[in-house]
Amino acid sequence: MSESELERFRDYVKDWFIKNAPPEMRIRRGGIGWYYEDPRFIDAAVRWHRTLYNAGLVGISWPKEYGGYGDDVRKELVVRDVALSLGIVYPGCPGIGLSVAGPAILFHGSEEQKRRYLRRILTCEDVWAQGFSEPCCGSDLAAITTKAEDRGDYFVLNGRKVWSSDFHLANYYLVLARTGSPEERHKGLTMFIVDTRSEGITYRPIKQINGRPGFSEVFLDNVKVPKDNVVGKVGDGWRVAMTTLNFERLNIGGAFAYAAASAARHLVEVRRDADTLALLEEALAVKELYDRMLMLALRGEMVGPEAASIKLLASEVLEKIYIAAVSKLGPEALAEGDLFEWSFGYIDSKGYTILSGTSEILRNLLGELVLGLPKGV
Amino acid sequence: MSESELERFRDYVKDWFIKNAPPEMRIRRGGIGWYYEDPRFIDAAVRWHRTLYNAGLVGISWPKEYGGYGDDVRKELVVRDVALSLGIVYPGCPGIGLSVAGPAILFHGSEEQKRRYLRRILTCEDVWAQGFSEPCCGSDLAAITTKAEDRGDYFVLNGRKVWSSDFHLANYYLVLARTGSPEERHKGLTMFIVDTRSEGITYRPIKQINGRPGFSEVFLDNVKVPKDNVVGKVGDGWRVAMTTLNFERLNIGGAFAYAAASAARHLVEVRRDADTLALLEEALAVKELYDRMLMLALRGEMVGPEAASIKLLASEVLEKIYIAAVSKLGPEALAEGDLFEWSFGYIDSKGYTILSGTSEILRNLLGELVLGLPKGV
Amino acid sequence: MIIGIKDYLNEELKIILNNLNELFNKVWSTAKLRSYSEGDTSVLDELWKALVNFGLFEFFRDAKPRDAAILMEEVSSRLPPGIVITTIIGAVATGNELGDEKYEGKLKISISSTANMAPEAHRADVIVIGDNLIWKDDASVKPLNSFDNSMRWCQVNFRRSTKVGVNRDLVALLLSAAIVGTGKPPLELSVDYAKKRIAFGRPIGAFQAVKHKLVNMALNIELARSLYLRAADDLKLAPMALDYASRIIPNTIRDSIQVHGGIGFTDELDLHLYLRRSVTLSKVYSFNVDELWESYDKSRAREV
Amino acid sequence: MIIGIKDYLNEELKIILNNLNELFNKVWSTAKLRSYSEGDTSVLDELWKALVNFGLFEFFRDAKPRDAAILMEEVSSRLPPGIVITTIIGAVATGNELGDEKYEGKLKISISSTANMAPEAHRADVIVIGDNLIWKDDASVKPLNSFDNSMRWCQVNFRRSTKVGVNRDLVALLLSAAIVGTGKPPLELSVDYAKKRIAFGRPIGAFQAVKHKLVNMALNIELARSLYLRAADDLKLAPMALDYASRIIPNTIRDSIQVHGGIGFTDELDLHLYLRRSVTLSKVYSFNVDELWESYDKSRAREV
Repeated sequence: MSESELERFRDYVKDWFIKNAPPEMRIRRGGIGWYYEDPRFIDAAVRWHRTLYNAGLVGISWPKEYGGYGDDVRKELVVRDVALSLGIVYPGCPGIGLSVAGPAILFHGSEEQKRRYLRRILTCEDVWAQGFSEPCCGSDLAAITTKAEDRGDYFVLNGRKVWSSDFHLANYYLVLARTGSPEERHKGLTMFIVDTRSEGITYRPIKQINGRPGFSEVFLDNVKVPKDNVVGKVGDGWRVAMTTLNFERLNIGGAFAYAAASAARHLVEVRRDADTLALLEEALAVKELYDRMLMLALRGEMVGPEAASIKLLASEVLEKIYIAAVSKLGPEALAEGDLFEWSFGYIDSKGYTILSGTSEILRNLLGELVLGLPKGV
Repeated sequence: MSESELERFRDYVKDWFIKNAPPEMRIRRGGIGWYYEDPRFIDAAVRWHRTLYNAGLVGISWPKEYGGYGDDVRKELVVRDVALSLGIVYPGCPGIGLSVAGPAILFHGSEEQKRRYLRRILTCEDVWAQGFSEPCCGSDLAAITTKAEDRGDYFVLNGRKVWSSDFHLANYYLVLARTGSPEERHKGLTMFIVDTRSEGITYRPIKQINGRPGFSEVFLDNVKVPKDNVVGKVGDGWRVAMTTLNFERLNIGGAFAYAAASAARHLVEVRRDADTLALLEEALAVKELYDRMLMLALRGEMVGPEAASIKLLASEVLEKIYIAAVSKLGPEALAEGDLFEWSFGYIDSKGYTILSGTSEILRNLLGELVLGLPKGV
Repeated sequence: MIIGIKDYLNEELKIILNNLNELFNKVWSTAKLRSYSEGDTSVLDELWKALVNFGLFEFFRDAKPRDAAILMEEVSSRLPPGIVITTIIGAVATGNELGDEKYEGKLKISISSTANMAPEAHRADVIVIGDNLIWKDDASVKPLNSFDNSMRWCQVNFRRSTKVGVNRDLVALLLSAAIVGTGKPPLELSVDYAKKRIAFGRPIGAFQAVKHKLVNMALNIELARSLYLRAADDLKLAPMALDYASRIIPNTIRDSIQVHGGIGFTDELDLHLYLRRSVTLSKVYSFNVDELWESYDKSRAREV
Repeated sequence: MIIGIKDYLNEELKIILNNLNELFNKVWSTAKLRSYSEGDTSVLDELWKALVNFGLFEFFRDAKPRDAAILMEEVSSRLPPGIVITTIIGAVATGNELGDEKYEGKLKISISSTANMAPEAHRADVIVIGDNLIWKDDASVKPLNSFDNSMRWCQVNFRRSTKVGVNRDLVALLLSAAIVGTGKPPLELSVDYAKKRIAFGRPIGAFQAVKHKLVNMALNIELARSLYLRAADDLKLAPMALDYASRIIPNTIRDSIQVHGGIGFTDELDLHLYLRRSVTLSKVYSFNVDELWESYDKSRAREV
């Protein structure tokens, strides 16, 4: 697709969004656009997601045989960019289906799994949650203790997971569990697709400091999981998790990067000084790095550990933008009214540098896997 | 001494400095006042030091019996503050006599050592250098390998030291050497006073990136050191080194803190914006913390590891001030002329966060010894 | 946690601080703060009575600025309802306009520099906005859903006001001390957590990324404290002390959340309460850049 | 070291960069740079001839902005005498005023936006200050002792000048790429050093304080590079890319000195040469804040 065709596509998408985006899917200034986290908006967000999909604006680069449009990935970039620039939610489906489960299944799943799950992710008929971290181990994922025992026809899972975002909305759950011994660490892990309505699953929503019930603690008590639901091979869960996390970080990082560019542009409408100029430059640089990395990732299929840099950088610049906004505005930013959204971003963004790998863990990972520095201690 | 007496003393000192400081001891804007590092200024600096001492403005709080004035330590603070505020070098003697060797001998030396060395430090008749670090070990001081062998009447020292500032000017050298085995690490060390004219000492001045021959590599080849020259006890060198380093860090930190306050005040004359305001606030805060800590240190005699915080903070804010100055000024700051001093500070200050313990080492130390966090790995 | 205030802690002040802490341990908790945020005023009444009996407000009648600021840091670190903070500041920073009652706990005071907005105005008997003194009956006050609902911003419209002299430097001093106070408990909680929480086989405080962050937090608090202590001796520096604390301390509290990881982002921990309060305190009184420089120049003129 | 420029590296560019690096390996070194700083012009003559034969200046005649910037990053990373950099920029950013000779290496060009000051003017045949084109014979040029004596600032007074159109955005683009170039070798040197240097029984790169600093350095360079690559497609962003690189890259080089510790502060290492060059490049052309915003607004207008 030529540059000028892409430009025309951009114009088309821009017009389309302006015509079709419902008011409740327009992000207020400084917002990141995760509106589905707000219970009031979930139905509207899901409807919006389906409208986008039907208009050919979600799943652009996913294979046709699994419900995608098999088209140029740069169009996906354009759509996201236009949406964020206009301040419109994109896409709308809650959970980690599009960003994490989809790529995990695309790269490691069986043909049957691809056929079964991918299309329904695109249409938001299924909502997915992720069950990696545990109370013992957030950053140290190789130490998780949830056990999966082989019972011949099926596995039985027992354990406790935390930080499962949107679990209360999900019907599928991507679970990392231990099929080997604790001593094997990352070598003894396997990835499972678990139906959230299975017997033995209970959960406790945890209120976040942003006031929302974003994530849950999930209890797995003798949960039966069919053997067909193993993603990749038994014992290969770490590798699946890492690809998955790389994708998650690229995707979440991308959302943050676009949000940062957008928030920075709003911020410089509010205040123009040396600080906000510096933040704008940084946000544009991060967004460009994301665009570049996504293009590279798509040339070579797999996303490597360098994807962590996007989530790391984007979450940090976004946090700095919200801090600057709240610091530069008066008390109006701290009370209901036009500017209140900035203080929601201020509190919410404190989570961005923690979720999907803390900044500290990601710097370790980049130092060791990308720069080749000796393993930390 | 009452507050109003101190105020009067301040006025007196101010007048005295204005009347007596020679032009070459007036620090140009942005300078730190380590003019003795510039070979052209050494003689003038030593003369100035003696003028200060004779006027009762050096050694104010040191005991009378060792050449000090036995007076209120707050007067020392006032003198330093006035000197820095006026942009005048204080004190003038090169080396680490006043800041390091003096306190080491005051707290750990024998009565004879005190009588022999302290007065000559105050008068700058002796210049002292410090021999702790080695090529193998800068940050990891407990790993040094310079050996001191007991030969009955004396010790024989063999080894190689680096980063000995002002060694080329010094007649005494405070040397940390290993009297025990390497496995004992910090338990096998002893502190020695070494005459730099001893047979077996050679040195190689190392050019710094600031263009000056500030420090030397020193080779100790069968250097005989009398037993009387052990500071503290044999095997007690680590403890002496730590007090010494605490004092060094408080003193160097103090010099940096005052320089930072002074440089910040100059900077805000050049440019007033949010950045320079923030740096000014930080510099004033660091200077106040130093004043507070010095008062505490003098109430309790010993300076604890928290002294490291002054050197850490002051070096970092000073570096930031020089970076801001060079970044905000035009090319005029990069070429000979009125503003060139800023770029000297810019390059020189990169050393401040390295010398006397890198910022990284000091943060470890503060975390472990002050906050009580588990030892690092 | 570096040197705290031990250099200025005389026997009298030490006793007052100890007793005050005992009082708070007995009658106050963040659980009560949370009910206060949701509209339960009974917990405020109980605390208020205890503070009056203790003589807290009375203490500020004759306290030197430095002692007043040190006490404010301590009070603020216990996260009382915002009206406790604004009442103390309103009392100290005004002249005789409010009579003796302001030190007797008989008046609840709100104070602000923003037109038509004041924190906790809905709990106040009297509201000081800029140099306007506004009695409750002369104002219509609408409490707003706020970032910190235990120190709620209110929209204030008034029919009548009288003029009042406000010592803006004293306001700045006490606010900067109050902000420093909000940073202390998060630091302590984080240091404790870093000693206990195990990851990769060792306490997370052994890792430099965490250790150095904690050191920076401790240093930030110590610096902000040092600057307000300096300002207590040279009040013209107080606006700079407030500016500094406002920039540094909320970010330090954010770091405490970072050190806790996911659990730090849950409402089950109190860390965000300190963050919300800290930011709110930073907006009570604002000095624009020109005012800050003017203030600095005045302080500078007094020096060499 | 995160992704470098591999997304834009086509076969042709790859070959040019490889050959260029071989050329520099053969005829240039920081030892020669040091003699150049001390006034030895023979090393410049030798390098200049080699670059002309290689066709370096010729390459810029038709290069797209992105390719020109990528090549500039590489050239700058080898620390040639400053006149090499200013000649390329002067050639690319001017129109026909200087004829074809500017791409043939027959003209040495100095360029600057500061009245009466220009880098390397004492080596130049023609000096472009703002929109003044000044031929050597019409100017008196006094070289000054400078922060980077391999790219020396000169005082320039001129009797006569003609007007010249300068594409300021292109200047900014090439300067930002040049600044990014100065950051690359210090990063690589630091990563290598951190793998080899042992302290406390292990390579210092195993400690998070060092490891995370190196990661930040690599990310900073990648970000500054990304912004200039973006600006190559949207030239109005070039002044922002220059502003960003000027703020970020010199500090990144400072960090490389920090990672090396005491040895990094010695003249025996080359790190400070990169720092001096980096800062000097940041002062060649300045855009004030208003110009930066204006430029941003123009770029923004082109978007959604």
